[in-house]
Parts: sequence; C-alpha cells; structure tokens
Amino acid sequence: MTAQAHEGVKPAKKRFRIDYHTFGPLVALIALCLLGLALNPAFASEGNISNLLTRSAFIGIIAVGATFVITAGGIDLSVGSMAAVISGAMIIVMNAAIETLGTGVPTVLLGCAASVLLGLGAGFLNGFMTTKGKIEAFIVTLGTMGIFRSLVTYFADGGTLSLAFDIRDAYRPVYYGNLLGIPIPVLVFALVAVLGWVLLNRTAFGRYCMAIGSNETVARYSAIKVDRIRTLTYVIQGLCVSIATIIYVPRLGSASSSTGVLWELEAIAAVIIGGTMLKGGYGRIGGTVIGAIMLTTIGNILNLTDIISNYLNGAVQGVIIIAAVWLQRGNLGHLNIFRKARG
Amino acid sequence: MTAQAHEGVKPAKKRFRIDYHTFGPLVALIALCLLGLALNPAFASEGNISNLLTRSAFIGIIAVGATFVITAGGIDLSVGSMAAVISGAMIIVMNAAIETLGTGVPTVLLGCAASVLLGLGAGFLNGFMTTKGKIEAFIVTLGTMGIFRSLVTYFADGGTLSLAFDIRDAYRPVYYGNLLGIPIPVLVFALVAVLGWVLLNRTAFGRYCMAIGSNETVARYSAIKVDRIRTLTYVIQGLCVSIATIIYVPRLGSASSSTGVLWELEAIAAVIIGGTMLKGGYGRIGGTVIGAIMLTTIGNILNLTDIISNYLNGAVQGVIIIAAVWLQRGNLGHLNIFRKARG
Amino acid sequence: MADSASTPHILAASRVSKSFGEVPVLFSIDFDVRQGEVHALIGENGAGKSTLIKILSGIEQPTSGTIVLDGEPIRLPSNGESASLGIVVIHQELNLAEHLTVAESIFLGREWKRYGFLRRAEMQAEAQRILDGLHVSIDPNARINTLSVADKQMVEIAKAISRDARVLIMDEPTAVLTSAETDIFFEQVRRLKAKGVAIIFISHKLDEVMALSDRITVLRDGQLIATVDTGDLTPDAIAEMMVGRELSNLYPPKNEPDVDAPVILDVEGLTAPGVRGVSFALRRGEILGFAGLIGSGRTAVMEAIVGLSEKTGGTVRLRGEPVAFSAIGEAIDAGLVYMTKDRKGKGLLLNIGLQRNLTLLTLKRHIKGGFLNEASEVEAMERATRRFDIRARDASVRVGQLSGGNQQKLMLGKAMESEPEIVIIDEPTRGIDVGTKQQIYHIIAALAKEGKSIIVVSSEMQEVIGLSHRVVVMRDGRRMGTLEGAEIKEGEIMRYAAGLKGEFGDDRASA
Amino acid sequence: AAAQEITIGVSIPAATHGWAGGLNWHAEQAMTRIEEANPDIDIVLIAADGPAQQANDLEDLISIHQIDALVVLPFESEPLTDPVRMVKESGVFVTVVDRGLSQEGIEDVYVAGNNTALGTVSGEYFLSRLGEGDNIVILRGIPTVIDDERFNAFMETIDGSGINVLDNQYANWNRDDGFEVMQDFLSRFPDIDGVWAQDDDIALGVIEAVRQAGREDELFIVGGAGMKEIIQMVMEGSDLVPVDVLYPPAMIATAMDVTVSHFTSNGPVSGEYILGAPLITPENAENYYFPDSTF
Ligand SMILES: Nc1ncnc2c1ncn2[C@@H]1O[C@H](COP(=O)(O)OP(=O)(O)OP(=O)(O)O)[C@@H](O)[C@H]1O
Ligand SMILES: Nc1ncnc2c1ncn2[C@@H]1O[C@H](COP(=O)(O)OP(=O)(O)OP(=O)(O)O)[C@@H](O)[C@H]1O
Ligand SMILES: [Mg+2]
Ligand SMILES: [Mg+2]
Repeated sequence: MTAQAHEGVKPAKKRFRIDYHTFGPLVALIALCLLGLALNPAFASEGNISNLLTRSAFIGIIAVGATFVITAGGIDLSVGSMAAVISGAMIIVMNAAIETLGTGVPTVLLGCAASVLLGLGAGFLNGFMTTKGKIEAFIVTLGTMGIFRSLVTYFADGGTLSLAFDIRDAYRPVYYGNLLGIPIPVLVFALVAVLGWVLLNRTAFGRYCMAIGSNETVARYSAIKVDRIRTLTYVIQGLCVSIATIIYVPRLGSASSSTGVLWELEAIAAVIIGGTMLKGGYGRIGGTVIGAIMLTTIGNILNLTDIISNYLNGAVQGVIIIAAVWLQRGNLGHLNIFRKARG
Repeated sequence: MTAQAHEGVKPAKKRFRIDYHTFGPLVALIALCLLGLALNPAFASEGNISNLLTRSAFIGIIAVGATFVITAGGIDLSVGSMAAVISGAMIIVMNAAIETLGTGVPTVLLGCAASVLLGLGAGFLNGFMTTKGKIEAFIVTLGTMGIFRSLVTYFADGGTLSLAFDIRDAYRPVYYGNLLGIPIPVLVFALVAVLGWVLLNRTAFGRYCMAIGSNETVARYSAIKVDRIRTLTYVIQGLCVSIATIIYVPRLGSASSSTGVLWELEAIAAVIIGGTMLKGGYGRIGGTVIGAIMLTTIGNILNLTDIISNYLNGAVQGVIIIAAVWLQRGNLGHLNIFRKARG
Repeated sequence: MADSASTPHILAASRVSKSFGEVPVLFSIDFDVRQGEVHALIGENGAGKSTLIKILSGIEQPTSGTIVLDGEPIRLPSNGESASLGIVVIHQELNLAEHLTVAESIFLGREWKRYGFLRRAEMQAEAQRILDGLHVSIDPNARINTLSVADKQMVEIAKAISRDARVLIMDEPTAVLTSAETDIFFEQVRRLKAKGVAIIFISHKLDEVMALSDRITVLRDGQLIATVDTGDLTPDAIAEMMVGRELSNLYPPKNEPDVDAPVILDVEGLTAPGVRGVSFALRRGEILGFAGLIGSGRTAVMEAIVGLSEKTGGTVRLRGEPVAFSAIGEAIDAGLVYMTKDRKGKGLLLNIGLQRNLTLLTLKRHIKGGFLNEASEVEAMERATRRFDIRARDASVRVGQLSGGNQQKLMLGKAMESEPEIVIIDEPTRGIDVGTKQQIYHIIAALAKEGKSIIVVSSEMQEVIGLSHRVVVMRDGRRMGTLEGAEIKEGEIMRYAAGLKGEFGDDRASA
Repeated sequence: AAAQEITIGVSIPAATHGWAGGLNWHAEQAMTRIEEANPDIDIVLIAADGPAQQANDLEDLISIHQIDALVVLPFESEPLTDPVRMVKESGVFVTVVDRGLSQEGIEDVYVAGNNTALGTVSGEYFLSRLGEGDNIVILRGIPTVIDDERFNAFMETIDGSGINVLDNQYANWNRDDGFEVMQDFLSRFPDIDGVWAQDDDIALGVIEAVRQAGREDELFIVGGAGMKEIIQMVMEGSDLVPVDVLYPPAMIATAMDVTVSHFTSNGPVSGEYILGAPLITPENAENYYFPDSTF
C-alpha cells in the first residue's frame, strides 16, 4: 500500500504554479521584442523603450481595473468613453479654477480630485445598474459608453476642450517628467499594478472577486456580498480610468469626442492576452501588465519599419496578437488548464 | 409505500414561460414605437416603417448568426470588418467579370457566389483558430477584425471600391425592389430569421449549440463533437454576414474601410437585448430579431426629432437601450430565471 | 443470480493502472462484468472507483493495461462515444447542462429526428414515459436549473436507463435519493438485469450493495483487495475489507437529551417559498433530525432560516431574540452555519484548490493587518485535513478533480471552520464511505456534547434515526410531526412522511 | 548622391473615411515620386487611428527614425499641439497641413485647406439658389473642430436670408449614415429644397436616398471635397448635384513638396500656403477631375 494516498493534503507547490501562468505572456512579449530588434536596432534605444513603457501606462492602468471586473465575471465597455468624459470634465474644472486658484499646483490638484470623484461615480453607476438594476453588464456599459461619449461631445460643443496653456506648465511634468530617470507615468503604472496585484491576490476582496466570477451561487452561499463586491470592481475600474486620465491629460492637453475611442477593446484585449479568463473566476494582474505592454509594442514595431504598406497595419497587428496568444497558450501546454477550467 | 415519492413538482406552466421571454423585448419595442409616434407622427408612415425594417435587415441578419455563436459560448467581433472585406471582394469580382459575363444577372450571381464562399471561409477561419488553435474567441476575432479591415483598405488603396455603374441596374432591385409591397431585404431578413429559428430550436444542431454553451464537458460526454459544432456556428455567422453583404452592396454600390464599423457591437447588442445570454447556453432568435429592429428604431427616432441636441444623440441612445432592457428584464420579473441560470 | 462461471464477461479491465501526472491512483486492477449481473464496486473515498469506471467507459485512458470488450482488446473512444458501443454511464458528478430541459437532457446526443428535424413531441412523450416508469413527477419541459439535486439525479438515471445499454455503469446513483426512490430505482435495475444488461454499481451504502449485487469488488488506495460473491460475506466483513481495519459501532452512543436545556433556536410559523408554516425548537446540545421525502421542503426551511431565501412570514428567534437574516453572512456572524447539500452547484468552487475553498466562508479570520495570512490558511487546511481525513495530492489540486467523498469532507470542513453554535447540515454524509461516515457521526455527537446544537437534514433514514434526539418529519412544506425517543423508528417516520399520519391530513391524497 | 541622407517623416490620419483615403493615396503617390527624384531623401509615412496614436507616432519618428523634417496632418489640432512642439524642439523642420495647431509659431510651414471657406462658399451657393421660405437640411460630419468651422461658417453666411434650416444631424462623413439620415429627413419633411451634405461621401448616400424616394426633381445636393464620382456628376451637368466645393486631399502632396524644397531649393520656403475652397461648376469641373485617384 502506498504511503502517498494517506498523506493527506500537502501545501500547494507554489513556485511551480506561478511560473506556469506568468511565463506564457512573458515569452510572447520577449519574442515580440526580438522581432522589434531584428527590424530596427533603434527599438532597443533607451528613448524608445521609455516611450513604449510610458505609452502602455494608459491602457495598462485601465486594464488593471478591467482585470477586476472581468475576474468577477463582468465586463466594462465604457472605459474609453469614461476616460474621454473625465478628461473633459477635468479640463473644464481646471480652466474654471484658474481665476480663483491660479495656474499652479492647487488647480492641478483640484482637477485630479475631480477626476477621481468622477471615476468613482461613473464606476459606481455601472456597478449599481448591473447589480441592483439586474441588467447585463454588456448592455449597461454599452449604454454608458454612448452616454459618456455624448457628454464629452456636448461639453465640447462638438469640438475640443483644451486645457488653458497657463496651467500646462504646472501639469506637464506629470506626463513628461521623470523620477530617477523613470518617467512618471511608468512609475504610476507600476504602482497601480503592484497595488492591484496585492488587492487581487493578498486580500479577501480579491479572493471574493475570483469566487464570484467562478460561481456566483457558491459565492452567495459562502456569505459573500456578491452585489457589493461586484459593484466595487466597477468602482475600482472607474478609479483606474481616472488615474489613467490624470496622466493622459497633460500629454495632449485636450479632450474631444475622439478621445479614448476603442480603449475598451484594447484594455480587454490586454487582460485576456495576460491570461485572465473572459468568463471570470481567474485573474492575473501580472499577465495584464504584460498584455498592455505587448499591445503597445505591436504598435511601436509597426512604426519601426516601412516595409509594410500602411494599409496593412491592422492586419499585421491582428496576426501578431493571434500569434502571440497562440504561442503562449498552445506552445507551453498552458491550454489544458484553460480548457478544463472552462468545461 | 406511495408511488408518488416525489412531491411538490408541479407541471411547468408552459404558456406562461414562453410569454415570459418573447414578451419582454416585444413590450420594450412597442414602448419605443409609441415614443416615436408621440415625437413625430411621420414615424408610422408606411415609408418610414419600410425604411426602418429594411435598415434593420443588415444588423438583423448578422445578429441571427451571432445568436448561434453566442449561444454556443463564443463571440465574434470580426463581423463588421468581415462585411466590409466581403463587400469589397464582391465589387472587385463583379467589376472584373463585366468583360466576360456582361452587365447582367450572371455577373451579379457570380458576385453573390463569391460572397457566400468568402463568408463561409472567413467563418471557418475564425472557428478553426478558436477550436483547433485553442485561442480564446475574443482574441481570434479581435485579430481577424483587424485583418479583415486592413484587407479592405488595402484592396481599396485606402479609398473606396465602387461597383461599376453598368451592373448596378441589374443588382439594384435586391435592395430597392420589393415583392408584394415588402422590400426584398425585409423578406430576406424574415427568411433568415425563420431558418435560424428552425435550426436553433428544431434541429439537433441547435440543441448541441445550447448544450455546448451551457456546459462543454457535458456536451463532450454526450458524444457531441464540440469542436465541429462550435466551428459550424462561426461558419453560420460567416454565411449570415455574406447574406447581409449581398443585400448591402446594391444599396450604395461601394465598400471602404468605413463600411461596417461597429456592426459587431450592434449585432451583439441586438442578441443580448433579445434575451440571449452572453455566457452561452441559451439563445433566442425571435428576441434577436426584435433586438435588431429596436436598435434601428432608436436611431430612426433620433432622426425624427430635433428636440434633443445633436451632441446628445449617443446619450439618448444609451439611455434607451438600458431602459429598454431594464423594462423587459426587471419589470417582467424575468431576471430571476436569468440569475439562477447564471449561478 | 447469474452463473458466474459460465457467462462470459462483456467488459473487463486487465492489469489496468492509472496515474494523473506523477500521482498513481490505480495499480494493476483486474475487473470484469458479465451479462445479467450486478457487480458492485466499493471502497473508501478516493480509492479509485470513479477513476476505474471512467477508464471502463473511455473517458479516461489507462496509463497501462488493457480494456477488453466481448473478448477483444479495445481502445475505447473518449468523448462519451462509447455509448454507441453500449457502455452507458451515470457519473458521480451530475452531468447535465443547466440550461436544457429535462427531455432535452435525456435525449442529448441521440436525438430522434425525422428529415433532420427533431421529433420533439415524441421525445417529450417518451421522456414522460421514462419518468413515469421511475414514478417521479418531473415535468419533461422543466429546465434542469430549476430542479433539486435529487430530481437531477433522477433525470440522470432516466437518461441512462433509457439508452440501449449492454453495460450500465452507475457511480453512486443513490447518494442523493431517499430509500423510497432507491427502491423504485432498484426495480428498474433488476428489470434491466433480467434483460441481460451487465451492471456496475458503486455505492457507499452497504445494505444497498448487499441487496442488489451478485459480486463485489473492493478497492483500497488504488489496489484491488478482492472480488467476492455477495452471498459469501457479511456487510461488516466487507466494510472491514474496505477500510482495512475493524469497524466499531457506526453510530456513537446517544447521550440523554437534556430536556431542561435552553431553547437556542425557536422557529414559529415560518413561511417562505416551499415552506408552509413550519414551527420547531432546537435546544442547546441537541441533535434535531429532519426527515421527509424529496422535495418535502426541508432544505427550503433551512435556507429561509439562514437568509438564503426570503421569509414571507413567521418568526425565528435565536437565543430568545427575534432575528431576520437577510444574507447568510449575518447568520454566520450570529453563530449559525448552514452546509448545503449541493456541493457542486452551491458548495464548492470546482476550478480552484482545496485551501481557498476551505477558507472562503471564513476568510475574515485569515486576515492580518488587512492582508490575507497564508500561513493561517495553511494551518486551517491542516486542521481540516486531520479532522475530516481529507485526502488529496496537495492543497492546490482543483476541487473538481477530488473524489466525491473528499469534496463532501472539504465542505464539512468549510462549514465547521466558522466554529458555530448552531450547525445545520444538509445531507452530511452524501457519498462518504463507511469509515469516514463513522468519523463524521462521532464528530457530530461530540459537537452536541460540547453544547452545540445541530440540525441534520438527511434522506438517509438510518442516519436520522441513529443520530437524532428528536426528529421533525416534513411533507409538502409542512411539519407533519416531531418524534421523540422510542417513536423514532423507520416505519413511524415513513407514515408521517407519506402523509398517512400527522398534524395535517393528506390533503393531496387524491392528487 | 554625395549629400547625406535626409529623412522626412509624414504623419497622417489613417484611411478611415473617403477623404482620408484620398489623403493616404496622394501621400503614397508623392512619396514614390519624391523618393525617385531625390535618391538622398528617405520618406517615412505613418498613418494613425487617432490623436493619441498619432502622438505616439511622432515620438517614434524622432526616437527611431531620427527625422530631419516632419509633415504632419494632425488628427485634431488641440491634442497634437504639444507633441508637435516636442518634435519642433528636437530641431526638426515642421510642416503642418490642414488643421492648424492651437498655438502659433510652432511650425515652419503651414499648408492649409480652408474649412471656413468651404462653409462660406457652400453657403454662398445656397444663397444664390434659394431665398426666403425655402427649406434645407444639413448633414454634418463627426463632431470635431473641422465640422464646427464648416458648419458655423455656413450658418453665418445664410443668416438673415430667410432660408429655413429644417434640421441638422451628424452623418459621420460616412455613406451609410448619410443614406439613413437622409431617408429619415425625407420621411419627416415633405418639402426640402436643398441639402448641404458638406462632404462627398455623405452626399453619395444622400443621392441614393433621394433617388429611392423619387424626389430628385424637388431638391439639389451640395457636398464637399472633390471626390471624382461627384465631380463627374457636376461635369455632366447634373441637376441633383449641380456643384461641389473643393477641399483637396492632394494638399498633402503640396506640403511634402514644399518640405522637400526646404532641403533642395535655395529660396526660403517657410510661411503659409493657403489653398482655396473654389466652387466646382460644370464649367471648371474638368480641372479637378482625376479619374485615377481613389478619391
Ligand atoms: N483528473 C484528475 N486529476 C488528478 N487527480 C485526480 C483526477 N481525477 C481523480 N483524481 C484523484 O484520483 C484519486 C481517486 O479518485 P476517484 O474519484 O476515483 O475516487 P473514488 O473511489 O471514486 O472516491 P469517492 O468514493 O469519494 O467518489 C483521488 O485521489 C483523486 O483526487
Ligand atoms: N425559492 C423557491 N421558490 C419556489 N419554490 C421553492 C423554492 N425553494 C424551494 N422550493 C420548492 O419547495 C419544495 C421543497 O424543496 P426542498 O429542496 O426544500 O425539499 P427537500 O425536502 O430539501 O428535498 P430534497 O431532498 O430534494 O432537497 C420543492 O417543491 C421546491 O421546488
Ligand atoms: Mg467517486
Ligand atoms: Mg433538501
């Protein structure tokens, strides 16, 4: 008789498990970088790498929020429009505050405060309608997507809202500045990612998100306040959008109806590429970060060379996304886990 | 011992249950029509109703296909781009065939044949990569969405592909003609919907779609060829896109990179509004048809009145979509069923 | 009884071994089943029974060894296609798609068609006929997600016996059934057996095994212990073979109920969906049994008490204070825990590991400084493993891969983690082997002795009788009566449960 | 060529609608032509899907391609002002096309179409055809500054004329939307005398809707841009589409040529090059007709 069967339950083999999942997206990202390097050595220049990371901060921060929503079994299509309307509102607030608060840091802080408040509010709205209104998340956020985008068009009177040039100087460093050589947006992204990781993996809240996404009934029977947790995921998403907006506004200094178009697709794609399951129950912040960087890198690589007709950019992008995911899923035998988990 | 060991299970009230599901979307649609009528009596004019139904035919036909994909637990984001690239290819084929086949019906038929072949092929591609490549449907179709849209831009050299004017006369009736007073696109839409309904509800295939969407493992244990059925749903989606394209091309006789933008979102929205569950397992063609008509009606109503600022069109649209779904879900106590089914 | 020597076997496993990854679970097993016999397969939880029948039906492939069908070695097709070879399985895990209807589920994968179209009316009628044959009143048009666990099991049974089976394999089909349903089910099994169907039957209920089977094979820890003719052994001997040690009395001795103990839970006139005016009281240190037929409303009472479903009337008093829990979390904070009977649908998250399932209900206890304290979770896991003898490769194994009995133990562990005053256990030993059952009974008795109060909802009559100080019998959402002391006897309970006796006359006798 | 290689970056919006498609086509044509004529000039052409991506592209042109000159047609003025300024600050010669930046003095050369003029010229044509009590409908583009400039200029021009604007709706510079919006206008308003579609893509949709309703004889349509199909109709003397207003996507080629001449010519090239928005009539249509163009 084997001893094995009677040994009871050993603690999980931790190290092995972590490697498995984070490895896939990482390998794909590395492959992509090698491709970039092969196409143009300038890819690896410090300037380019720093540009690339800075850019991925927007989508990355939003995608961290989306990881929570998707893990808990929801979806948020409104993030791009939300970013647009929050940018717009920030600009209006800051422009209006110049007279009283001047063109310095206080005005900028006021704008940021407005951004956070609006993000939390918009997220709560999505969450509330989904949980209490009992309307499918897809429909709710499709609706708010239209509403938010319309609002920014309305605020901008069909045109563009632009930040008064006097404030820009005080605000510019948030995007263009850097600390110890690392651009501020990258630092913020890293911070958000770390906090998100801790929240998802080291707190009860994160555990609850996974439980709800995995099986709502079991979660309810396990004394989890399903509606509250789910609403909170949308609130977190809103907060992430507002943080992304805060570092976005100083870059372009304006907001219009074309701000943030299709960011929702990019954010969701980053999440899925990172290994989180669209059906919920399983989320990985680390993967999401890599997914976001990967998407930005694809865009960057297309700019490295002009051997491909501009018209085919989208095609190359599509092929790379599919190939990257195939590489990480199929090649690493990763998929078995996914398929079973889904069954 | 009593034979009647089981207690308490009353025979389901069948009529009630059927009403439940089809009724909800229908009530919302009727409410919407009343709103339209109140805003402008021209809403009910024969011309407007016929325009409205004709328009909803594109999205409607595509949404019928999407119902299969979603019921079987998948998603297809590529349909809009697929429609664009198929339109483009049809135009190229027909323009090229003029020399050999002339400007009559044979050329049009050739174009249609090309459309169907491409639709089936594109659908198969999506299905194959999803099932055999084991890549998430979201990623695969996000990829092909980019690829298809790029291809049409490439074919059109960034511009617009236009159908030769000589052929248009032979082809125009497919969009502008009518039979017994009913526009051809509406007839085609009705036919596709009826066939789709039969396929989903009256054949083993439809049942397998639901079984797969509901629980893939169960389906597999029941000797259902999961991959094959799932691939077939994408093929059906492709076929529906090609049919929609066939009636779309004669409308304006052109295709460009802006053709079919966001149709995927509209199609999915129509499906969900109609009561199909995004997570799969439960599909309703009837609801989808109503959902498609509802979406078109919202756009139509906005064009019939100018009491709302143009800038706010999107907001009104969003509010109506959410309200309509809330009305049909919340008010009719519909949701309990959904919540349970999801748990 | 089939003549074991002369009848050739239809399906056999020869020196079959199986490992999942590195972990071996079956070691060189020989097993066969003959035409017209019932071959019982028994063993402790995790012994490998389910794994063996998965191999015999093609769902898993053996790591080594061969499967022989009709004397020929064969590689069984996976994906359930072996049904077309006449091998039909009722899996231990419920295998129904929640969105389909009963009739659709029964015919899934082998629909009747004409010109490519489904013959829906005929399939429905046939489904109705099959269900009638099982004496169950389940609507063929009901969706699976509206059925109770027991009804789902009956649908599974209907699905299996309606197929043209040569070999019918059943993995704990009776775990969720009451003895009444079991009897009807056995009738059907005997009918099939008479038709020459070879039947493999897995159960932890040894009386059923003794009553139904011709031969018994015992597995322990993946090893074949013995295959014997049923008549040659007593149940006790079999049980000992299973667990590898001598079993003392299954039920612990009942301590005398203390009639003066304070009433800790007092339910009066409770009405809720499925519940019609139920009253009862639970004293400190008492084990209160709830008996009744399937669908009699026992679960509905408990779910209403803990706030899982909405109360429409009546009062619940906890230690004399009226309470109205609106969510189960409040009940838990008040020291009242409820363990569901639907472990797959409501109890456990199948796609994550043991440890996270165990602590899900009581996660707040594992927080230190706002963060989860993994060490404390590990400790809890070790505690539960010891207490409930949970066996799994390691704590990260997905719960869906655990043997059924170990899932049940894990669920018990999860509920008990909250250290409740009052424990409501719905079907505590569903799918659990005798050895562990004994442990669980002793745990329950010990809890009562400590002064905790326990409600045991069970469809296993013996369990209710063996454990409870008092027994509430329900029928059709009502309390028919409360039995005490010597009244607690099978016949008496049945009379109340069937409506032949009790506070409410059988108002549906004519129905 | 002995001279050191000169890299010119060209950043334009992707071909998401007809006019932008024409833009891409002309840019590509000009690139081929210029590179053939000047072996020491290398042109990098990048198309962006949106303002944010265009800002990314500008960064990449600097950090990867190390351009010497930039020709940029900003997706939108406001958001690209700062990114273009960054380019300028890195010492690159900058040519801005069509949509001016929101701060002055950044660019070296400004080559512009004239959106205000497009609105004014269109409005003047309506004044010449219609008067007190006549009804028109307007189909607008995408809510942006460009659309705003055109629309406001048009409204100012017809102000006080008694021409009655029944309604205006966005048609997103898209044929399908043009078709549907016009269908709805037609079922809503029994009397329409003129349609200002503002853009030729929209106009094509409008034409089909009007034909379907059989109301070709009661109204006329004015588009804008100079799409070859529309110009052909004007040339043929159509009553439905009597004129068009030019807003040529070929301006990108002008800008590229001007930029190249900064390196090749010995004369000064900085300053403003404003292209007009002439009215295309049957008389002059031939001059604006390029059958080979995609637009
Ligand atoms: N897919 C799998 N992957 C890994 N281990 C598995 C898998 N399936 C089963 N096991 C392990 O194999 C062992 C035997 O499980 P099996 O389900 O056959 O037991 P069983 O005899 O049916 O027990 P029970 O009476 O509790 O149902 C268990 O330790 C289980 O954890
Ligand atoms: N939320 C509810 N709404 C309506 N009816 C309900 C609800 N919950 C339970 N019922 C009905 O109440 C009756 C009692 O069901 P319950 O599950 O409580 O029975 P049970 O005695 O526990 O039997 P089982 O052994 O099947 O669990 C059933 O007919 C069930 O359909
Ligand atoms: Mg088992
Ligand atoms: Mg029960």
